[in-house]
Amino acid sequence: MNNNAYKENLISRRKEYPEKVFKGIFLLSALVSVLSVIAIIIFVFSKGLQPFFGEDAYSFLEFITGLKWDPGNDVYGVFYMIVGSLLATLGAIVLGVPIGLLTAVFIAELAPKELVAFIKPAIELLAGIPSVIYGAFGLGVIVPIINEISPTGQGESLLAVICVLTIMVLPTIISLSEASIRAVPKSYREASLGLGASKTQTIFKTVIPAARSGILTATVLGIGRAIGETMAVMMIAGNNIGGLPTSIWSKVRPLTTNIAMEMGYASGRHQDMLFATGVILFLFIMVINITLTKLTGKLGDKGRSK
Amino acid sequence: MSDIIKFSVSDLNLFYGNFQALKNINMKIAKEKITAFIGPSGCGKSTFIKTVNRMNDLIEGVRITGEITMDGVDIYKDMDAISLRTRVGMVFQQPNPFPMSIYDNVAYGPRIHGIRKKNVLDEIVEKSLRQAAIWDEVKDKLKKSALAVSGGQQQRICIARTLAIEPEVILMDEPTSALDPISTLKIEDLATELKQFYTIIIVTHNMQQAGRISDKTAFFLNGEVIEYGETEQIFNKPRNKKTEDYITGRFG
Amino acid sequence: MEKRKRNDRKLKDGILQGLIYLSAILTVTVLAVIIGFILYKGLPGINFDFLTRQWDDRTTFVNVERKAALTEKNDAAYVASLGITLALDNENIVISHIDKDSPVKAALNMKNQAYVLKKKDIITKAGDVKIEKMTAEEAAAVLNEGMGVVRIKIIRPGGGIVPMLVSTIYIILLSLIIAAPVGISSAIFLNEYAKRGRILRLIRFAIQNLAGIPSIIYGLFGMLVFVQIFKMQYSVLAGSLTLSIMLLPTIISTTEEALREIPPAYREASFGLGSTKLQTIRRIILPGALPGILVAIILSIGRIVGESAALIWTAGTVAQIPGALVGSEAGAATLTTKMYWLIKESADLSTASSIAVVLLVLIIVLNIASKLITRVFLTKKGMN
Amino acid sequence: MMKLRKVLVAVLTIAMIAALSGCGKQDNTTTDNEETTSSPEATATPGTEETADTTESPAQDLSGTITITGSTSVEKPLTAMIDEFMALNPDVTINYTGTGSSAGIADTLAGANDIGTSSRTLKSEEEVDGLKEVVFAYDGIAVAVNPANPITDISTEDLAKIFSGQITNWSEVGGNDASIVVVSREGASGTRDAFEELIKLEDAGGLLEDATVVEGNGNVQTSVAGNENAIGYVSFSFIDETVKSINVDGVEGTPENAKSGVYPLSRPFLFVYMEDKATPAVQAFIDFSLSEEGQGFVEENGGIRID
Repeated sequence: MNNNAYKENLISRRKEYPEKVFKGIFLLSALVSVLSVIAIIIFVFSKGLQPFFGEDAYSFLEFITGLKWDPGNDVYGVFYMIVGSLLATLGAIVLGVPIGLLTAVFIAELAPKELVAFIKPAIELLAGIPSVIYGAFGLGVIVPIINEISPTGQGESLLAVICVLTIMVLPTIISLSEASIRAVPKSYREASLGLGASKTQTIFKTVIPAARSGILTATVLGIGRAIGETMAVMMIAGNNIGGLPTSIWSKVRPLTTNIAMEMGYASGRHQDMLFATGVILFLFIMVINITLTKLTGKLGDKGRSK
Repeated sequence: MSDIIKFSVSDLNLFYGNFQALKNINMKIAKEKITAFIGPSGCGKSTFIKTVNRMNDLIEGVRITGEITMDGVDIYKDMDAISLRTRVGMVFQQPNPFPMSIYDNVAYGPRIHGIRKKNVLDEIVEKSLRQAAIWDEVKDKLKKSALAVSGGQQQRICIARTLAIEPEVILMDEPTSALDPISTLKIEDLATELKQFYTIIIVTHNMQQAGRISDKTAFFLNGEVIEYGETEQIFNKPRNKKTEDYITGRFG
Repeated sequence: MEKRKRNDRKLKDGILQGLIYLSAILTVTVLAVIIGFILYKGLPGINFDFLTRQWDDRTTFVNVERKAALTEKNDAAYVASLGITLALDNENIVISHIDKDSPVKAALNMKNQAYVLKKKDIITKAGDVKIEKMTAEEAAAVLNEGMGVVRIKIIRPGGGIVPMLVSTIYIILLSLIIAAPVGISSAIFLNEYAKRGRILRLIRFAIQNLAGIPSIIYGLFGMLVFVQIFKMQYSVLAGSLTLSIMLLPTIISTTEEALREIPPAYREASFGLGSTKLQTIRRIILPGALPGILVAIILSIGRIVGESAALIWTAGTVAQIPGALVGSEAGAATLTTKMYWLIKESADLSTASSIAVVLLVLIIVLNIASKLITRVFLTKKGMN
Repeated sequence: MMKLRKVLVAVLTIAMIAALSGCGKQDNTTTDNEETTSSPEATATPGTEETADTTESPAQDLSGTITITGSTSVEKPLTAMIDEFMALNPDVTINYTGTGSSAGIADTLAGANDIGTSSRTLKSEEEVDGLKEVVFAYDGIAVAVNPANPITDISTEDLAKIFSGQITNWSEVGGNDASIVVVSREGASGTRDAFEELIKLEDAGGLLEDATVVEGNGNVQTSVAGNENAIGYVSFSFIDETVKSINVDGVEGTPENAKSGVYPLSRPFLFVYMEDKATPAVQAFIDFSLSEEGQGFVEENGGIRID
């Protein structure tokens, strides 16, 4: 009991130093994320805002409200792209959320175990497929189908984009909704069933409302994925150089594909303008993120008050 | 009182944020004796035991005033938490062996304190397990996971793990609350064995347990020490009405 | 009345249930169609050559010392002095057989270095004679003429995905070497050290933002900063650095989840034994979180394998095994970027689909691996 | 738990080793081309017996790296030439990245490459002192329609009207009664610049806003092949049987016609480089591209020889 001497001095001194060093390392690592975000914002914004300042500045108003993108003639308008991006995202969410939610209900509430063991990995696979493959699929399957049915006789269209994006947001929506449906306490279901509600009624009147915050989060994340998708969309959007979309058969040129199409080639102001398009895209993403933070914040509050 | 004083606590207050969990504690704890803390849930006894080896430091928002000395040294001012904890070991409410082999569990402490030699470690492990009265039960499965034995055995392995760092004091925070009666008895016997060498402080819900094994008992209520004295006296002739109510079961 | 109400309800229930089943069927069908499409288009193109060859054809001149002692064979397409047999394949003269003692095994390229000829190498010129558009027999006759050293122009056919496979592995390793330590350290800081407050909120906000930024923005950033400002050119390092930032949120949040699963009792016990925070992290927390960290790494690999927008403008689309980390020889196309390039530049959906089949197999393997790790971990945990 | 951890560590280690050794192996297969072996039979010295062929004998000891960026349309003939040139001069490495004509020229002006390639003539602001341009081939731009489209001939004026949106139905140019689907290339594509210039699209009002814009020659072909009513344009060297190339102003789009100038949609393929910075290797490569041997590759790959 008396060889405590080795502890006394050795420990406190020898251990203090690496403790501090490593805490510093961990903190620095955590700050890498912060620095990265700051760096991305600074570089993308400074290059993207450049054309709107200084001599022979391009009018920002013309940029943001413009309906034509023609770099060869120094015309840069992105309004029709913003509309295209928003419509494509909206379409994907309007289709994807109900389908995804109902599939989640199926997996969580109705499907027998053996089927779940098959469907869940399938959905995980769907989530893991590279977007280029979705693009190839859109180009090889969806576009030819729309070719046949479209009044314009052309497959590359808003509709094609919506179809592919819907498929791409499904895994996100399904897995998050499923998790939140499963998190609904069993007692809710029992209470509802005990009051004479049918299983379907229980699902739609009790379970889904109880899981709604999770479903909402899934939707917001789905919006994020849809608005940011690039390569798959680029192959099937049509990417017209101007004009607002008038129907689902119209071509669109989402913000992302505008950047990706010309980035390899562009130089000078043209390149700056692509960064400016990136700035607009970034702002949209920021809005989505802040919504998400607010949403999860509220979610947390609700959890606490329970 | 011929006891040697191990700990001396004076004017100790502890706050979780705005909530005061311990109020003005003054107490002297004797060396190589068993001191029991009793009281209803939330009375502060567990909080108090954790101030003795500064485990409360790990919780955010805790503020402590007052003084605790061990062998006359202020444990908050003149000692760092790490070396304090190597001298004041702790056994927790739930048996919490690490997810490693029995051997590695017991050897964990010595290893982090820099002992690497296999034969020294072997010796410490065997000695600690013997002291914890579990050597015979596990000597053939030292390489097996510590999670694969019964709860009572796990708790004794945890005690052995504590003994392996050769502390002067062992804190036991309701060490038997998760165990069956037979395992409980074994731990109690063990505690009485160990007090020859160690100062033991035990928090317990079980009053019979306090009566059976402790030399001194403190009764906590709402963060205050209501009564502190020889166990015999507390149980047989409590001076305070609240103590009497609690001990006779009219309360809590 | 009652009955009608009940019937109404039944009808409603039926419709809703029908919708549920329909959605589930739709989801699974879509997956089946996608995979079916890829397999249908891509499987025919998958063969041994596709998996083992270089991408580009490679032209080389070699000098071969002809044998003096001839072994005659009763085959007009056999070149006795070189010990090889020729054949016509797709209008090309190819080597169909090489004798054991053939001098082409000691062929030298123009740098005087060994360039061993292989089966299926195409011969287009012998000495000054072009032997394209000849029959195998005519070509053999040309090659058999003369003595001593002959210079042959060889095309080693490409069409394989080896360079992309290697580039993909390089980028995976490089990205993880950069991102994993940073990500895991961040998670440790957030879960073990950080106190609630402004810094923590800031870090979390930043991570959430990183997770939301579309990969095309990462591509813009990487091209501007790494490729142009740091003058790395299209290179594996520029690509990996870009991806590392992109991977951080995945690694951090998955690792953090694993750290959170470690029972606080382990930490308490460890501290109670007088270990420092660092010792506790090293000996208790990290080993316990290892499966979660592995899952994080697998998820990251999945993202790297599937990424295109962030890589095309940082690592380029050249099908070569990168010879350096930065600079003009460091450009590297991964499987996915090459697949995109194929569709874009040569409208070659079949070869693109063949690459997609390889990608699908990779993704499936990764999914299974992460499943296995989680499952093993869960059953083990069930013990306590 | 214990075991699990060990297993995981083992698996991870094995995976890492496998991955590493995997790359190692790949490296070997590529580098063993370059490896020197001291085989006793390897006594032959190059060029001792076969010096007759002057065009391909590596007379000078050229070495170094040449970076080429620019037009993607030149890819096929260019990579064929690079392949041959590197085979003849093993110490020279040539890297070509297709970035588009404008970027290629800009890179040359900025000193970011050794040679820029362009598939259009230089704009006046790009003509700088010291910048040398060399035409190494001509290319025709084929007008591609779907094979199911009965149309066989179109005038440049009609092309301009179609691409500017003044003509929207095939019946106006003698085809079926169906609306025309216009497929064009992304901005900054040399092919697009050249095409628009050759049909004087600017005078007709510029590209139709609603035209489908796709990236790359390949995507144009996919779009046209996939749509009966589509019209697009691709470089001669890319055209394949999935689409139909139609006559322009009554002239068939053949290399001969383009070379003789009868075919209206032809353009030069250019090398641009800074004369004072050109290394011997750069000069040698450009000479090689203009030689009989180099021009052979131009012809083989759908391009048109300069002579």
